[in-house]
Amino acid sequence: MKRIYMDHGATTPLREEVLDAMLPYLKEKYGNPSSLHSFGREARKALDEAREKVAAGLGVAPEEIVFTSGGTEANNLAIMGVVRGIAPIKNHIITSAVEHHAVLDTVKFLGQMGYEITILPVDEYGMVSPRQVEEAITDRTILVSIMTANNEIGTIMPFEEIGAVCREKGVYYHTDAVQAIGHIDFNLREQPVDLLSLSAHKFYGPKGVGALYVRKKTKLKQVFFGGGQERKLRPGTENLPGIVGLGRAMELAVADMPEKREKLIRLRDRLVEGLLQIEDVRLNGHPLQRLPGNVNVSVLYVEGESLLLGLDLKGIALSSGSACTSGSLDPSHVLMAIGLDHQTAQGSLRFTLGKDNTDEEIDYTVEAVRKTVDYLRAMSPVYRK
Amino acid sequence: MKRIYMDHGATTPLREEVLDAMLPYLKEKYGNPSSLHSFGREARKALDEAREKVAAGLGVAPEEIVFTSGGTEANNLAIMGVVRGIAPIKNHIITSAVEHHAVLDTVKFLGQMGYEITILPVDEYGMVSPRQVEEAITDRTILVSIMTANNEIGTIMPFEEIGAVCREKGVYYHTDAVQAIGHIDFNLREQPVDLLSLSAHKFYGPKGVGALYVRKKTKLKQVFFGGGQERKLRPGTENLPGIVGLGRAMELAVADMPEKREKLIRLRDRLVEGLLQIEDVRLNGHPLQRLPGNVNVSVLYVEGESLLLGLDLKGIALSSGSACTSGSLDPSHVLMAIGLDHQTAQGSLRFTLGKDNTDEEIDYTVEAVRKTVDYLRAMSPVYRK
Amino acid sequence: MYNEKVMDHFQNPRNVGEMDNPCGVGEVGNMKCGDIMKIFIKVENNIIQDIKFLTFGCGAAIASSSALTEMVKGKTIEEALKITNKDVADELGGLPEAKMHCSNLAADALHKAIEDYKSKS
Amino acid sequence: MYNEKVMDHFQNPRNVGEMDNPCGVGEVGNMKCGDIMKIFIKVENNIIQDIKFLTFGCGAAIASSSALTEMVKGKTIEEALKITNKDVADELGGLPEAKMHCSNLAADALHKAIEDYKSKS
Ligand SMILES: Cc1ncc(COP(=O)(O)O)c(C=O)c1O
Ligand SMILES: Cc1ncc(COP(=O)(O)O)c(C=O)c1O
Repeated sequence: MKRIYMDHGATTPLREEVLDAMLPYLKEKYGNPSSLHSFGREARKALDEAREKVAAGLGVAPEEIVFTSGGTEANNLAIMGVVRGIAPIKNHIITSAVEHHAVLDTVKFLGQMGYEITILPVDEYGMVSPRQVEEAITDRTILVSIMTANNEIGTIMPFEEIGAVCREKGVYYHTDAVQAIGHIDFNLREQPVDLLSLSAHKFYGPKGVGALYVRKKTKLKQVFFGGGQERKLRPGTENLPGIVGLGRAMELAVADMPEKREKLIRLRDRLVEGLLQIEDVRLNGHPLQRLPGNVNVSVLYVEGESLLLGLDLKGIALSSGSACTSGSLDPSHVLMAIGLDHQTAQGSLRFTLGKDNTDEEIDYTVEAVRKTVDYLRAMSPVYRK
Repeated sequence: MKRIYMDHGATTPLREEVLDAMLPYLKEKYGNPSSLHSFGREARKALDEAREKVAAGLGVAPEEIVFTSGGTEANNLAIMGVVRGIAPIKNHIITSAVEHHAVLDTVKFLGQMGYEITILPVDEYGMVSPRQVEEAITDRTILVSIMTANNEIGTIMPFEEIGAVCREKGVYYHTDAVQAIGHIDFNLREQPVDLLSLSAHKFYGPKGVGALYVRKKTKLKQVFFGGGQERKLRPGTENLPGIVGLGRAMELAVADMPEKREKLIRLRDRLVEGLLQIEDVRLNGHPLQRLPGNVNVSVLYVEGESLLLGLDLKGIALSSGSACTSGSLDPSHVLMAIGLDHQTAQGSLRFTLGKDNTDEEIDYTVEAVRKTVDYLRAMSPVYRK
Repeated sequence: MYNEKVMDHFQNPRNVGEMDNPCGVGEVGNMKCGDIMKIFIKVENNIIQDIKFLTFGCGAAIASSSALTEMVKGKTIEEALKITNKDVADELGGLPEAKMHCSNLAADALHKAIEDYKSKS
Repeated sequence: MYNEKVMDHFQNPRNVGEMDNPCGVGEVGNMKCGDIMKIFIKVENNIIQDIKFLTFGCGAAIASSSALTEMVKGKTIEEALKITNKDVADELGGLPEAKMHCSNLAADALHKAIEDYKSKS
């Protein structure tokens, strides 16, 4: 059976060009960048080059990039790192209810540790407004962390405006851009962002490597300890093949962005149109301010995991907002935050399209969803016509 | 010029068999192990299998393995994690003066945070004795962290005896085994170890992936926050290719151990014998209780970095205990801890042999060292005959 | 995640649908997991002659319902009452740990249907 | 790490060795970095006719010593005194940031040697 992958928000395939860039560092160029000898020097050179590529992709200086093991670590380092850098002079952190757990749970942990925290609610589209942020900032605020674009419902936040508010108030602004790289233009020399997280495997790079952009002079301290790597901000022998892959993936993501964006928007809109023709299907997230490849719908009267299983049997890979998906009992905190009831949140599907999806796949998928929905509704006690 | 790599303590080349095991996960098997669909399930299966392999190599259960981004993170998680799990009921941590910075600096950080810390001195060979540990334990002690084998001078600690003392006293025992995997037999079902760190790239696996063994029921809490991966102990999308590589590398390391050990000891002893024939060269570390591939010598009257450079020009890659190597002003804390004076510590070289080194390479190296030493001594103001 | 037997029940659920004039109906809903299950039974001579189900829920919930109906058909009321949620999971060859709570509904729904039948007769 | 010029001086140090009957000797040692440098000069008619060095230190220290001797040979005492550590680093086409302290010795040793020469004459 042909398989159709529509879960690029979970992870993407590694691009061939990226693997090609990595392979020498998985083979003969195995030196440790900290070593002085020739093996070490060729490794160091590759590390420097990858850093330049990531920096170029964001429009910043290479010294402002800290490599991490992924988006989760970048988010933790950003938040805990500035808190360590600034506390106890100030003690307040602001975030939103729709952040990824890597941000939300970190902030909640700091709340348990005695920090003051504010978790901003969102509107029905999952948006935080700059005004909300402005009102929440106090003279004890260290940091505002609001994501660039939401991983579940695709809503793009007004991050530049939020950043501008933070800058005006003299508060650090961190944005989790894990889902945004390759979709949104960044030029951080101009944009009021102090810290930005990214993760390579979300844009056709390797798993297990990410980066944190740390604007010069930002008071950030390391959160774990060891050798002097990454200017002491992130110790440990560098994942050089991964970092080289991240550099190459960034380069390609930026180069392909205009073309990819156009294609994804076309596919996305075709998918939305098809899905909304199925009875009792509703789009979640912002209708316009949304990631090119993201489609999130609630399918009333059916449960998400069974939909997902049914579609998987037809070769289609996607995610659901179902509780049962993650083994946890609660449905997606994002869908709850935008005001869905429990049952509607449970019956949600997330399609995240990628550069290799096709029109035919979209059409096949719409048909498959229709059939699976019909099949499950026929067995649903809450759907009776 | 043929290059000779004798810096396996810094990092090792990736074995071909390991890369072969990884490649499918860098290509078509790109799913996220947390996804329910077919791509996710094949990823999950690989994750489970890798965990079983690592567990088997240590003689423990798969649920006792937590994957990390390397040895540094494993050490941080072990120490901060049990401290978070147990404090503030108890507040004392014991370690040694010759630990890797990933342990030592973590413990020192906890010291700054107000925990009570004890940094045990070592004898002239770099050994900590079980008795020292016993005497240092108080009824407030949470954890003892003493490495299995030292990365600079190769000294193997009496870790089983130290563990036995800890067990008797009801204190957790963590050991940094980053340099020991593939050289020392572990069967942690029998050995009194509660936490053990390892890093794949030190035994022919990939960079950027490691693991922490956490004995069942050990009170360990996560140190960073995010998704539910690794039973919530270590969130973040798993570095699946890396983890698969770690599993395979572990399997091979254990299988090849007897043969490799024998070969390395032979090469090591040949190298030691050759080097000690050069005037004013002294062996550092324990003469017998030392890692098979480790040779650490002080070459009097010359500085380590220039030795290292001279040897690099002859194609030989190794490390030095020189201050200048790391860009820091202080020479190796390990060499200082075993009582070397500043200048002698500066003039030290570490050779760490690997499975592919040959007798010819050893002989070539001894000659190259002799010539480089002669050359540098001729220009040294502190060496005048 | 799910074994073949579970997937077979999910893909080819047995005895799915509503029943006209059932002798007993049982409905349980676990709003925590979001699952809702409805069981219809037809009883003659103390024997469950027919059984049908409707389920809103995850794969495990659907498969459990289906498996339960197969287990129950032709059994006496007393035999049927002895079936536990664990029996259903065992019949399916096991369910993932995280899913045990989802499938802990099928036997409950059956027991309710039997109660309903008893209360009416 | 080091550029080609530095490596050339490291591999082929100019004017290395001791000097018989020098007019001035300067020794500096930076025990922090562990480097020790000794400069010997021969002066005639206020001109540094010959210069030699001995160095215990890292690659940067050796290269700096060697480069300095080349820069100084044939210069007048006054010209030589104007040479700074930075000039030496520049002559080498730059040194790694972390190494600046190691090379900050060569000019110091020269100045000491000149002092020694002056104090004797
Ligand atoms: C918005 C967002 N932030 C952070 C992460 C965490 O990234 P990673 O899993 O690579 O650590 C993800 C993806 O899982 C994400 O979608
Ligand atoms: C003894 C020891 N512990 C910890 C580490 C850290 O491992 P990694 O650099 O893979 O994080 C190393 C190696 O650098 C080591 O030799």
